[in-house]
Amino acid sequence: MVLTRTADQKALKLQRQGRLGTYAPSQGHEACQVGAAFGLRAEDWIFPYFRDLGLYLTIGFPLASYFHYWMGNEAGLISPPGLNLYPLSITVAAQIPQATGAGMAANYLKKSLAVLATCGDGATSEGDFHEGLNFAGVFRTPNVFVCYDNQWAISTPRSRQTASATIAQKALAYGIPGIQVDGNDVLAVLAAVGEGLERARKRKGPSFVEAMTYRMGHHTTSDDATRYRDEAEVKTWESRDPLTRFRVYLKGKGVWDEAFERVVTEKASADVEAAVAEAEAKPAGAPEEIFAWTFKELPPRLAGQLAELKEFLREAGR
Amino acid sequence: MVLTRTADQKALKLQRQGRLGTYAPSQGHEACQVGAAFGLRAEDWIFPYFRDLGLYLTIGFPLASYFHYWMGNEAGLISPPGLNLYPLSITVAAQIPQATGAGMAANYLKKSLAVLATCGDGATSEGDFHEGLNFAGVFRTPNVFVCYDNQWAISTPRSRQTASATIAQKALAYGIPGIQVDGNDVLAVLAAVGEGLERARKRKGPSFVEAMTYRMGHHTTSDDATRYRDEAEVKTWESRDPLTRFRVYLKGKGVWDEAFERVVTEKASADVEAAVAEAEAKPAGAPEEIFAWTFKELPPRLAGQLAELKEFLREAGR
Amino acid sequence: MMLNMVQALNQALEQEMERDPRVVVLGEDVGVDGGVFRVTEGLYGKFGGERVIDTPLAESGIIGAAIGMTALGLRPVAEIQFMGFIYPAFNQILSHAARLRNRTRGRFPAPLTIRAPYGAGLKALEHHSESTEALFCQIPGLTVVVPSSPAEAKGLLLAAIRADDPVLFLEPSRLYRAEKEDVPEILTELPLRKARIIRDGHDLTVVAWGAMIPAALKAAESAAGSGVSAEILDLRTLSPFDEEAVLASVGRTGRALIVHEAPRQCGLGAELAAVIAEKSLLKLEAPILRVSGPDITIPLPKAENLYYVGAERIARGIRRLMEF
Amino acid sequence: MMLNMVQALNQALEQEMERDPRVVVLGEDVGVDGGVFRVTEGLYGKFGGERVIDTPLAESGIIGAAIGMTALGLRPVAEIQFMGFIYPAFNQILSHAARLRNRTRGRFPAPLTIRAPYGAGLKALEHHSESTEALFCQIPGLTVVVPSSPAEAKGLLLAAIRADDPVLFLEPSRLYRAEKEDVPEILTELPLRKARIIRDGHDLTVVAWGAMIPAALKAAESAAGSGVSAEILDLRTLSPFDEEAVLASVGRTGRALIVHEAPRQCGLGAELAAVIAEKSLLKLEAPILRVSGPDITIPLPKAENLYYVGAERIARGIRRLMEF
Repeated sequence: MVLTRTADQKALKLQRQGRLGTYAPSQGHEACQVGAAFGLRAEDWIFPYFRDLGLYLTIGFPLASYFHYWMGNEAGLISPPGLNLYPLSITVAAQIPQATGAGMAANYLKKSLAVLATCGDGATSEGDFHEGLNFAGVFRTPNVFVCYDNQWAISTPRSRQTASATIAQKALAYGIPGIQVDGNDVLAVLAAVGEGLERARKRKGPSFVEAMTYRMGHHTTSDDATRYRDEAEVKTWESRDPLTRFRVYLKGKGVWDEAFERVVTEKASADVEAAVAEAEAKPAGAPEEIFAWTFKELPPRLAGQLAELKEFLREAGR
Repeated sequence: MVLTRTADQKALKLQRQGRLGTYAPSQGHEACQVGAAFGLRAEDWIFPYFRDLGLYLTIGFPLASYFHYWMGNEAGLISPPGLNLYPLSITVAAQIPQATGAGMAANYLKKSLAVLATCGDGATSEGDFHEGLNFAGVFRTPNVFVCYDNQWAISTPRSRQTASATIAQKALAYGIPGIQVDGNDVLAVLAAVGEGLERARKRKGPSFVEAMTYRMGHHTTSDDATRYRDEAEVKTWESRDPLTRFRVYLKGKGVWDEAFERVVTEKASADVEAAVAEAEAKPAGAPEEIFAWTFKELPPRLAGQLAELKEFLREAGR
Repeated sequence: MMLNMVQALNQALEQEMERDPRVVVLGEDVGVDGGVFRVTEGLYGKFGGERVIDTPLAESGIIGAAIGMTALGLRPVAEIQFMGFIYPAFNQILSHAARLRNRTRGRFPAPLTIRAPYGAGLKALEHHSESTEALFCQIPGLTVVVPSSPAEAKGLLLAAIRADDPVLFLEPSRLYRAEKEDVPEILTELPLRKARIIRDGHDLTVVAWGAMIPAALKAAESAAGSGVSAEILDLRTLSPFDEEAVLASVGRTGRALIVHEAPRQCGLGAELAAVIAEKSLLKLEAPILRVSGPDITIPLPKAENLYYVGAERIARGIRRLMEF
Repeated sequence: MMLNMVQALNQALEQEMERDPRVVVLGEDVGVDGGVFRVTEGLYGKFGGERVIDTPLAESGIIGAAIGMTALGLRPVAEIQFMGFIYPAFNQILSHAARLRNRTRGRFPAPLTIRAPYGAGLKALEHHSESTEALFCQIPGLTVVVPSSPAEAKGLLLAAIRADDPVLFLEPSRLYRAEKEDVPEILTELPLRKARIIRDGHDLTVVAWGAMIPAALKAAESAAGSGVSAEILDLRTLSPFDEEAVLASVGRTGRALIVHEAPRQCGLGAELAAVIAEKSLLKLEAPILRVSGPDITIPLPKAENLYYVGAERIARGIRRLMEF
């Protein structure tokens, strides 16, 4: 969680400096992202959304790749071999039926694994959310769907997103058990999602977790949340900071002290700086690179367009 | 209901004779269609689906037009002046958000009216069902959504359409009250829908009714239901025929006798025959007719294509 | 064996499922019912319900699920019941299936096949006669294939399923049971991205696909009676299409007639005409003509014949082109 | 008053809402937030939340609801936040909005306007730079409009809202704040379906729209330095487009260069080329060329410049066309 917070703040700084593009900050979501990911095993699959930094870091996705993507290069979406991480979905809720399909495949292949999908509260209004969850219920797929209910979808408050009393109860429309947990309590999220993952691995069907949290920052760096929400509300949630809460818990257990904090913080900073350096050292896309991955084999017409582009660049002296 | 049954059987006969195209029969749905429509008032709006003959007849839509549409002419979809009936939706569930939008318009215009939308159980799996109901909950629209839960979406049984215990409970995901009623009991449907219509007119928000019924016939005349469902199941539901049930009820109340039945039946037959004659007398579409309604004013390019078509027909001696 | 197109497609599915355990079939009514056109008939009984999957009524869910299946290495064949019902899945197709290879630099391609009947001529209900293939031909990463006969259907479907790219496989419903053809029991896939000349000629080139092929053949026969020699090119793969074959044939004949039943504006005929106009202009002896449906929604059955493109209209196009 | 395009659009909406109580605005973040590009800024405060409606996150729901509003006589203006997010609503647009007039023989037309920013150049996230206007130009019954300057934006948006047909109004996001222009406070609508010549010339015709117009003007200026006189036609309404104006201009100049930032294959440029090739072939002195994005998904910001069509590429197209 400390690494997530540190990397997130660095991304915001890089964005302001023009070194990283439009960015969707994760502050406030550390507990639900880390808690959702912590119980995953190597054979499980993950279908994340676009605000999932803590999840990426928890499962061992290289931070340098994450930065690379948000700096504006598709190559940053490549999951390392062995990591069953599908690329994050920017189009809202499209990952939900995809995750269900992965679960259907697991059933067909008789694999004992879990498929995790995450989304925000805004995603629950999309048709794809509905269709994906309904399939999961009908086919009893090994899915765990986690909704980070962070109270705001850009400027739309949770209360105007749906008239449902809770997001969790939406699961009942699909014959899926749903639970609401404190999304700023990393252990609560871990427990709820972990239970779902176990159910999935035992082929007992899908489950749904609503993790109540708060988007502390703007929707993205292009957004200005002060236009539509109350500073007092933000302050209230500040006092529920997931990092602070876990620190207090660890302190109570006697496993936290300031030296530990210092070590963790310094390690995080060093890791983040190294990742930034690595990401920035990666080459920008070349003409071949942007053409190479449309089809498995480059069709002649595309080859012609690539040649046209290279000729243009040569003529233009670039 | 007798008229509906008579017209429906006639449509099937016409289809077999090649006088009417692919047709979606209504047998078994008479009580829920008539019950859903009976409480409507002139100022209300209706967004029906493609298996709604009883609804059409109850609100006074000309049977000749209904036949005309299914004989293969768009002109049959025209609602007479003053009848607030939107054209039936063939694409499944698309009418749901449209009906909600009509409800939002009623709110904005401060009109006291209700907006009825109907669909089958299959439609509840579509994204549009979800998006439309969610909007209705959020905007507290004056909608009544009626699902004719007829157990089969072509070959998919209700149990494989969704793992939800009932369709009615899906409404809870949108903060909308949902009720399940016996869809073969016309008075039960009328009562439940009527209550919803009253709520709507009093601007107390939307409601949802699941009417449990059975599709006695094939999905359409292109379908063969014996391939996928048990004759015994059909037999069970035959014994629950909505017409028989209402007849028994009326008899118990002392308002039914055989003379009455004869009068009703004869009137229905005569009306149906007249409607068929009227529909068959209508002209088939002319070239101008199929071009006239794409835009309000015919663009020059379309005018050119119309001229091209007419020239072709002339040359071909047609 | 003499098979119609439905039988040929069915055989392709069955044989490929026997050969490759990664192939699964999903869609509305594809299982117990065997598909509304019976293309998947018998598969449910043979391969079971976890492999021939009757889904709820949700097109975006079907395509989304098929995409997710590819993550675990499957090769799903998803059926959309009619092309007119594919649009709710448009986002999953355009923004996801077609882009996954590019988005992940090859790490997660999405080798799924989407089958859908398309086209007019069955005198069907609204939305059941759509021919909107061009909408899919502007989607980078998506391969669009249309067969024109039973044997072609079998060989191209095998190729589509085996392709490592997502394929939209459009089946001309008018040809489903129109004719039988000798379809080899053992047939490997036919090549994607390759057009074929199905009739040699030297006066003009007719470029067509799907149900327009038998109609074009008929028109060419009637033109032959007037001494006109028409070459017919069956495009087969609509995107990425075989530009070389188109330009070579038009270069030889000097005249191009493009035929499709889709509306004219922004149909694939426009792209073909544009390519010819850019690259073979000096070889043309006449304007490039298109015979197509008009830019209107296809009418309901009573007036469908006013819309539908058949041999007569193609023959007229040939005459007009030769008279220029 | 000197306004940028965002301000001009905002003024059009505000004035039209004042003039016509049937006009309502709906979409994601259009209310309290004033739209992610601020096009609807201030409207919520002025007209209230039942008329400037913040909707849940559901594009099909937004368009479906807008359609339903037209049933009761309203004239909704629906915003889709970015063109790349419009696809979930494709079925509501293609199968419903665009067809209602035809389906009901004029009884229920659907006079709604769908606004969406589109196009590249903002170095944005995935799906935020789409330019897929051609997908919508094959839909019978749908009018597609793209403005190229602040005053055009105001006049054309007024026309779109007042039109009795559904209109897809695409706003080139690159031009939102690019330049200010004197926009009359009192402005009636500009005509739909009419192209305009924004630069006279006699050597070749450049047909373009949206953000390509300022780029084409720049390219024409640089070509003028080499003695080439380029005419520039701003198409404005992409469908149904002003064929007469295109053919008239190309007939005069004898050369056609079509410019769009969308992928080339099946872009609107293909249709324009096909029409010219069919109807003005004998007037052509050179092949019809297209300058466009390549047939790939637009790259993320680091390589976006390799995709993007600007003045330099257009100038090169002009040179190539003149050298033929």
